[in-house]
Amino acid sequence: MGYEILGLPLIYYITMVAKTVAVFVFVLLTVAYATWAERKLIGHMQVRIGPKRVGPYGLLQPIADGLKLFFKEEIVPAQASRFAFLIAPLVALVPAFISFAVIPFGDTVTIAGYQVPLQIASVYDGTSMRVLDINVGVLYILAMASVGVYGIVLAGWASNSKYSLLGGLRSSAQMISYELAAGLAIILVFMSSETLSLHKIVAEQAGLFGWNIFRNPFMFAGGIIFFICSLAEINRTPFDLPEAETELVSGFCTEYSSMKYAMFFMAEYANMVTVCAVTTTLFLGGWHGPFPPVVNFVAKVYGLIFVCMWIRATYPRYRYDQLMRLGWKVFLPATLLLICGNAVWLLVFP
Amino acid sequence: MLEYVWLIPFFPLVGVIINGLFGKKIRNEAFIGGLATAMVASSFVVSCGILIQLIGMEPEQRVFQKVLFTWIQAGTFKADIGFLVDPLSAIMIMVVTGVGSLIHLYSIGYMHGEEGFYRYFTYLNLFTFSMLLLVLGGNMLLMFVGWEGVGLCSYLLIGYYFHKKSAGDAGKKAFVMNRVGDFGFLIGLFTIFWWLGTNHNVWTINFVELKQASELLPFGGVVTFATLCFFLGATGKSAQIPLYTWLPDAMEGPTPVSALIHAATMVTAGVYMIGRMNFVFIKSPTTMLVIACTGAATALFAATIGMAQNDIKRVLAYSTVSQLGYMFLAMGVGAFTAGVFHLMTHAFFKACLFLGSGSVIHAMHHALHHGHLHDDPQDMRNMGGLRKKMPITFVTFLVSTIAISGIPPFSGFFSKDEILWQAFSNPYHGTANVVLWAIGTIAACLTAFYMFRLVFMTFCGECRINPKVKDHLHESPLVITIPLMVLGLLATFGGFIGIPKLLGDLFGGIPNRFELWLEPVFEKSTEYAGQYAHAGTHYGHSVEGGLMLLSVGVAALGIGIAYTLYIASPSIPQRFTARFPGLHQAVYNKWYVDELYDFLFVNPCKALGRFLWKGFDVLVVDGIVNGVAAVVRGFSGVLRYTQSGFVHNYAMTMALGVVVILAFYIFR
Amino acid sequence: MIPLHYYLVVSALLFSIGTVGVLTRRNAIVIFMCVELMLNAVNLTFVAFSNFLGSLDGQIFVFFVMTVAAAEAAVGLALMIAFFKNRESIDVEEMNLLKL
Amino acid sequence: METLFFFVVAAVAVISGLLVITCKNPINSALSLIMTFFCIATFYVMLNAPFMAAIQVIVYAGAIMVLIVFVIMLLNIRSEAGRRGAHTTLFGSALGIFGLIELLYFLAKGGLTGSRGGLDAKIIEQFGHTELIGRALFTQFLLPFEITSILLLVAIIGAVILAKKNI
Repeated sequence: MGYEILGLPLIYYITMVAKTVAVFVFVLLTVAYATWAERKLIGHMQVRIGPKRVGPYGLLQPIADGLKLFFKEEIVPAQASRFAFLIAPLVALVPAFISFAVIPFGDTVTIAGYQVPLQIASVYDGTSMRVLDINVGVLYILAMASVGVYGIVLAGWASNSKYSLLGGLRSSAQMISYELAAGLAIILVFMSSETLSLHKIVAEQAGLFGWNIFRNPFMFAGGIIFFICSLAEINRTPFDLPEAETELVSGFCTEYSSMKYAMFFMAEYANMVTVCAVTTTLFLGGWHGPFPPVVNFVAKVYGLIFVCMWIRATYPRYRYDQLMRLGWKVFLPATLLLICGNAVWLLVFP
Repeated sequence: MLEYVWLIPFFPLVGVIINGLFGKKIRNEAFIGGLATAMVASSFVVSCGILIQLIGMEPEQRVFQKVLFTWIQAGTFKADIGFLVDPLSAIMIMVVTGVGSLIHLYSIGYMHGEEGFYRYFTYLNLFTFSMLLLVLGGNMLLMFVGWEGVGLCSYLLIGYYFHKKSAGDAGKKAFVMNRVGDFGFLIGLFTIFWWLGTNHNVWTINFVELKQASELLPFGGVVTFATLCFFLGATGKSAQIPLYTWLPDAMEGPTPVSALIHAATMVTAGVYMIGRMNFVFIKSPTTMLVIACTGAATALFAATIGMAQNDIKRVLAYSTVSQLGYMFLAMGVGAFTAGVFHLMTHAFFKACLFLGSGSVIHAMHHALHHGHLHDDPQDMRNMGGLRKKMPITFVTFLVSTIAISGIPPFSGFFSKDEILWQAFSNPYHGTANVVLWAIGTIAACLTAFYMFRLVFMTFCGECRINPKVKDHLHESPLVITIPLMVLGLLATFGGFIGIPKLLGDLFGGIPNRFELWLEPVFEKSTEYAGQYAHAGTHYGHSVEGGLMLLSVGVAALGIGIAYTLYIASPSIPQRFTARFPGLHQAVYNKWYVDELYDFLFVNPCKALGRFLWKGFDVLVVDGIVNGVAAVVRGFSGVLRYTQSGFVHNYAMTMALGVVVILAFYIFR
Repeated sequence: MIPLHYYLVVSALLFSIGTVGVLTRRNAIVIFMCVELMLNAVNLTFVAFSNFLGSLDGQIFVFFVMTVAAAEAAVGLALMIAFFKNRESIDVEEMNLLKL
Repeated sequence: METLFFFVVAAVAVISGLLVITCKNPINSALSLIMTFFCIATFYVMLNAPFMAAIQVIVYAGAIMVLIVFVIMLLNIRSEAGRRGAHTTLFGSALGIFGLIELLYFLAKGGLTGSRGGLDAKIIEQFGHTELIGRALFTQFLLPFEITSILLLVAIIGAVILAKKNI
């Protein structure tokens, strides 16, 4: 392992590629089986059985769905803006995946004498004995989240259909609105941990009561608000207005079919996984827990995904004006108050 | 207590702010008047505290400066907002706040129901503030601010009934006359500052520093010029020849204003100023002589006019001018203490007289108003016999009249006699002394005459008011009579703090406390005076005693004549008037001085103004301005075609401009 | 290490492109976007200089430029919506109320 | 390697910048502009300014451009009715190109210097870029920072007033 390329050891490149592939596979699998799990779970919650015919317990159902979609006809509406129409699904999918570049799955592991951090965009600095990741990690996640909206907006506009356009408009308004509250909730985390590096944020949360959400009442409320806002930002139920079937047929993706539709679908679930991962990282102590770090992390993420599905099975959809009111008149002032409260708390109990 | 000297002007300022800003909304007369009075009374309390503390100190240490902050600093020029407390200003603040609070109290009753009640009290408080600034100011510039402030308030209060043309005119007259004097004051200030600065590198306007620097000033020369300029300022403010004509007209203002501003306080500012700057004035014998002559001339001149006036307030106004003449006479003969002493006693009895006349006018006005008559309530020919109707007013008025006439042991006697004695015996003016003394004595006789004429016409004899309303005449309310009584008491006994040495020795060696008190203020002038005063004749006690008796006798003579003419045989004045109509007309019309001024100054100024308006302003200035506008309009009429109204054209032009400018920077 | 001039050339190119856009396009929103492009070109210069001179001041300036741009976007777009409501168009050729 | 990367990004930036002004469809212009912004963000990262890069994406790409796209969609503007007159286009382009030549000449003359501060990549690595910016903003530039908040407030109020039904 003595080879060096551009001043960095070869192992650096190997582990980098390995980490990327591993995370990508993990997310893809999670997305695929999240669809299955959701159908099964909601089925049981509604006293049905859910998919069961393809494979044992319907386990091969996601693969069958994917194949079906793959072989369907590609339709591009005649009046659509071709370029935007084609690029939209990609724009929706990519940000959801690349957010994972900065999320730490665990602390370092030793491979062939090298300390390798379990986070894609980071290295272990041997001289200062610490993990170096990009020190604006949280901002990076916010940036990716804010870019994610383009996919939906473009899809809505490019389809040249009233339903799509309305869906796209709603979506962008909704995402901008909730991004604010979510961003403000993240500020709570900054205030406590005084860094923007995700690795450091997680490293600080050792122990159950070290989790950010259990630090003080304001952080607790902030964590919950952040999770709800994130749900709204990724258009999960009960905030799935852009694709409200009863009003807008299928919203922004009405005109889409085949793989492009599948990509939107994947983007939606990938976004869910991302959001759960971010929430885990920021508020639920990341890899800390009783099991090996990666297991802890994955368990927490899956737990949150379960909560998402549970919410979907339980709550009805919001009306549009209610949604906007909730965002602007409840969450925004609430987070501002929480920030003030948290500041006072930090002053009193440093 | 001395540290809190800033509170003294501060309280009235608070009153100004509250009444001035919110008075119109408050409307409650009791609150507005009460607040204003309370503010001045608070200043009075603080002043008392300061006086007591000063008395407790060693005479040499009775100078205290309190600097609040630096006001102006430019090069070598520095002016602080700072106050100076010494025996002189202590007396002044006592007079101003003491008499001031009494008059505020009186005004509550007198101004009851007037429109603009709050305005009146705002002005009155503003006046008190400015006056206190004037007397407490630690440097000439701050004093000048107060000096201007009182002038402004005087203008505002004279023009209080601004809907009356005569009141507005009187206000303007007072203001313009004062401005002439202020001009002199400023020139004097600049001269002293500049001369000391350039010749001795002492750049200061602070009184205490000036006093130390006064060693450097020469006798005569530039000092004569500067002091004459200062004296011009004093004549304007204190109504001396030639700038006295505004004061009688100032009687258009409400009577308490006349009492406070045009009798007791503001008009004495000139006297105070000379007293404050005594160490400069004494260095110019010429100026001293001018001051003495002006004072004496004014005393006599105003007294003659006062003899023939029928308006009760005008008589008092000329009396004030005359008495101020006395004060200047005292200043001019180097008897600063006597001048300030007369200032104080005059404040007491003249305020009392004015307030008494106000009380009479108030009663007359009410009575005439009741009968829907339009007779002049201020004309003494309509009065008479008020003694029985208004006993308190009568008694206080009589007491004050005796005081002003100089009958012992009332206060006026001590101060006036001191002035006359000093005029006779001072070592500065040589043979002029006798003339000054003689004029003063004649004026004293006339004073006694016209004052008792006033009393007799108003309070004695038959009641000449329209019989229909006779029964509506009655004494004024307590809020008016209380100040009268207090001032009456002061007028009676106020003189005892300055008993002349001669009399003091007679009664077992009572010292002249007033003179001792002021001694440190005037120590420098005594020192300088010794350097040029000739030994003079030294007069014995017998001469002093004789002159004292003579002045009392002259006063008694005046009273006697008045009694003869207006009580015993009232027909004599008519016959006299018929015999010498020209003389009477001349005196009645104030020797035609106003007409002379109109002819000499006012009309030429008006003509010049009219020429500048019609000839210069309308033709030249307006022509230039309108011409420029017309040219610009012509050009813009052409240029407007470049304005297409399209945004992109503007953007294009802007970009073109940027490119050209960049090109210029690169290829130059 | 990339020389400062490279960045400055890119910035100059972007700035000129923005200028041309502002001058030649008719759609107010596109003009608006071109103005944003010009602002970004300047921002790039700031950051480049900031890095090469080793001082944060340039980046602080960029921060303020971004703030102004955000405010401008809010007000400018609101203006365009208001204009569109009245004229059914956002063509700058139609914006001639200033005309004589 | 780094230089090659720079040229690729720069080429993308300039090409998408050109697309902004040449695309008929405003949405395509907007997309190209977003691309340019990403390129500039990349430059920021290369210039040791990760915080600037992040807020470049958040503010420009995530907020301003979303607003613009939103408005384009709201007003449903498909494409421009017609170009400007040929001479306008010609004149505008000529102006732009001439300005560019001037700028490049200016750069070619060289002599661009300034007083150097003590900041370098190591310090940024050690303290964190965000922390440095934050420290500067809240100490040296506190007043301008507070004033920008007022500016934003004014902008919000202005936007709300303008967006009302009747103005």
